[in-house]
Amino acid sequence: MSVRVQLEDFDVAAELRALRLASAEIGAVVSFVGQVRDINDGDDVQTLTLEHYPEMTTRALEKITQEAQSRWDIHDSLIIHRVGTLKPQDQIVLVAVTSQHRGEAFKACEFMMDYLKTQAPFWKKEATSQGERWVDAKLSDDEAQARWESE
Amino acid sequence: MSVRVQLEDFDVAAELRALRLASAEIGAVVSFVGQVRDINDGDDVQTLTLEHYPEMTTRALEKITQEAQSRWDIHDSLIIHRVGTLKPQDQIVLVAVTSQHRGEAFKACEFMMDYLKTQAPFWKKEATSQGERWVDAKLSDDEAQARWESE
Amino acid sequence: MNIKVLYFARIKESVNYSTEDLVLPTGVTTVTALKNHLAERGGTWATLFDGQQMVRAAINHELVENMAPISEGDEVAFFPPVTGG
Amino acid sequence: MNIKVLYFARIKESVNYSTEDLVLPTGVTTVTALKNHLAERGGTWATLFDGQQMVRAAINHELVENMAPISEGDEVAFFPPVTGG
Repeated sequence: MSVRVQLEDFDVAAELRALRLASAEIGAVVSFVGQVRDINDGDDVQTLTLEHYPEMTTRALEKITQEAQSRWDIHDSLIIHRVGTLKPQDQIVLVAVTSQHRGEAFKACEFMMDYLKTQAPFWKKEATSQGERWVDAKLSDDEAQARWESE
Repeated sequence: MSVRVQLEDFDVAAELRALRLASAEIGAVVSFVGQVRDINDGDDVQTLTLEHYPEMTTRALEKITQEAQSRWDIHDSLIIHRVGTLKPQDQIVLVAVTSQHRGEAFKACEFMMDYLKTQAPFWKKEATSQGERWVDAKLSDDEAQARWESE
Repeated sequence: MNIKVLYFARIKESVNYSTEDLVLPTGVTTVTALKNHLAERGGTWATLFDGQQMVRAAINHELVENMAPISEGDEVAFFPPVTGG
Repeated sequence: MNIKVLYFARIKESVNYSTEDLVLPTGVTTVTALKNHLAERGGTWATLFDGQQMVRAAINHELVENMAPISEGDEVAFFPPVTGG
């Protein structure tokens, strides 16, 4: 159940392999990798800079992890989120969950992403050909999170 | 939109990387990796042998892929399924989906796994310390597939 | 009507072979009728195809229901519920 | 009451600094009261904290609602809705 916030890129293969091989009880590994898109709201994105609130970030990600663990029978989970300046097609985030059976891992992984999007203190600033701008939060992310509240 | 059935293991990292780097429009990569568990129905599993119906398998997996593509706005998908004799902690299956936004990729990936479990002609035979036995289909897999019928 | 029949997994082991060519009598034109026709062989065949066991069928590589019609030259496959993934 | 206030992202850029130590007047004991207190500075502060903009708050590294109470020594952070992932 670990969370990491880092400037460096991450190695999805090594992470998934370590999670998977941790136990022969694990039947399912579900993962999400987010990458920087080159277009947002119609403009070309040259770089994306992620700011965060370090003392709060780790705590928020750990809370999300604990909540997922309390809701589903999962074996382990991992969140890696990058900060600093990224460019299109760089990896931003990895969320991976292992479980005996696939249903739990799928749900927990999507839950963790939906909560991360609305609860973890990260902010994106884009440099486009039109200049720099902060990325606006999306209503669809609030809606995605709200789905889990009634479960 | 490719499907592969093979004896050999697969390299998750290389597959995910190729899918992700195919386009800078891709924001999300959701993947499922299945691994052989060492216990099933209370007995220790020594090896797991997968039989299939080759002429039908590829067709079934392609149909599942097309159905996912028609339901969600996804960029690409990949199914790799192994056959032959595997041992605990070997990888069995990879399903990966890329899309602009995460919701579509999560749904399509889980849909593809649920359909694969009930529609693709693979059969598992376990060798345990109690002898060999064919694995029984699980009602929970039928139920997982049925959820999508009403959507 | 001439067809080819394939058996897989547990069913293949029960009948001891994986494929046979069959000439169907008039009237055997659906999956159900073919199952009944095979059950008439008795023994293992009766046990497999008397409707008590879950036997799935495919015609020409497509999963089909029991009512599905069989045509000249079809490849009909019988197998247990699938367990991949 | 002495507290520390932190600003992030768009809000940090608007106010031109990232942190300040504040001595709160009696009666300023909730997030809403603190926002109103900051809005009284006028200009950018009024624009940010008059309730028209979505400003989220955390106390001691936990997301909180506007009604949340503030205590001596708290670290209060203000920031726009988050956009990670």
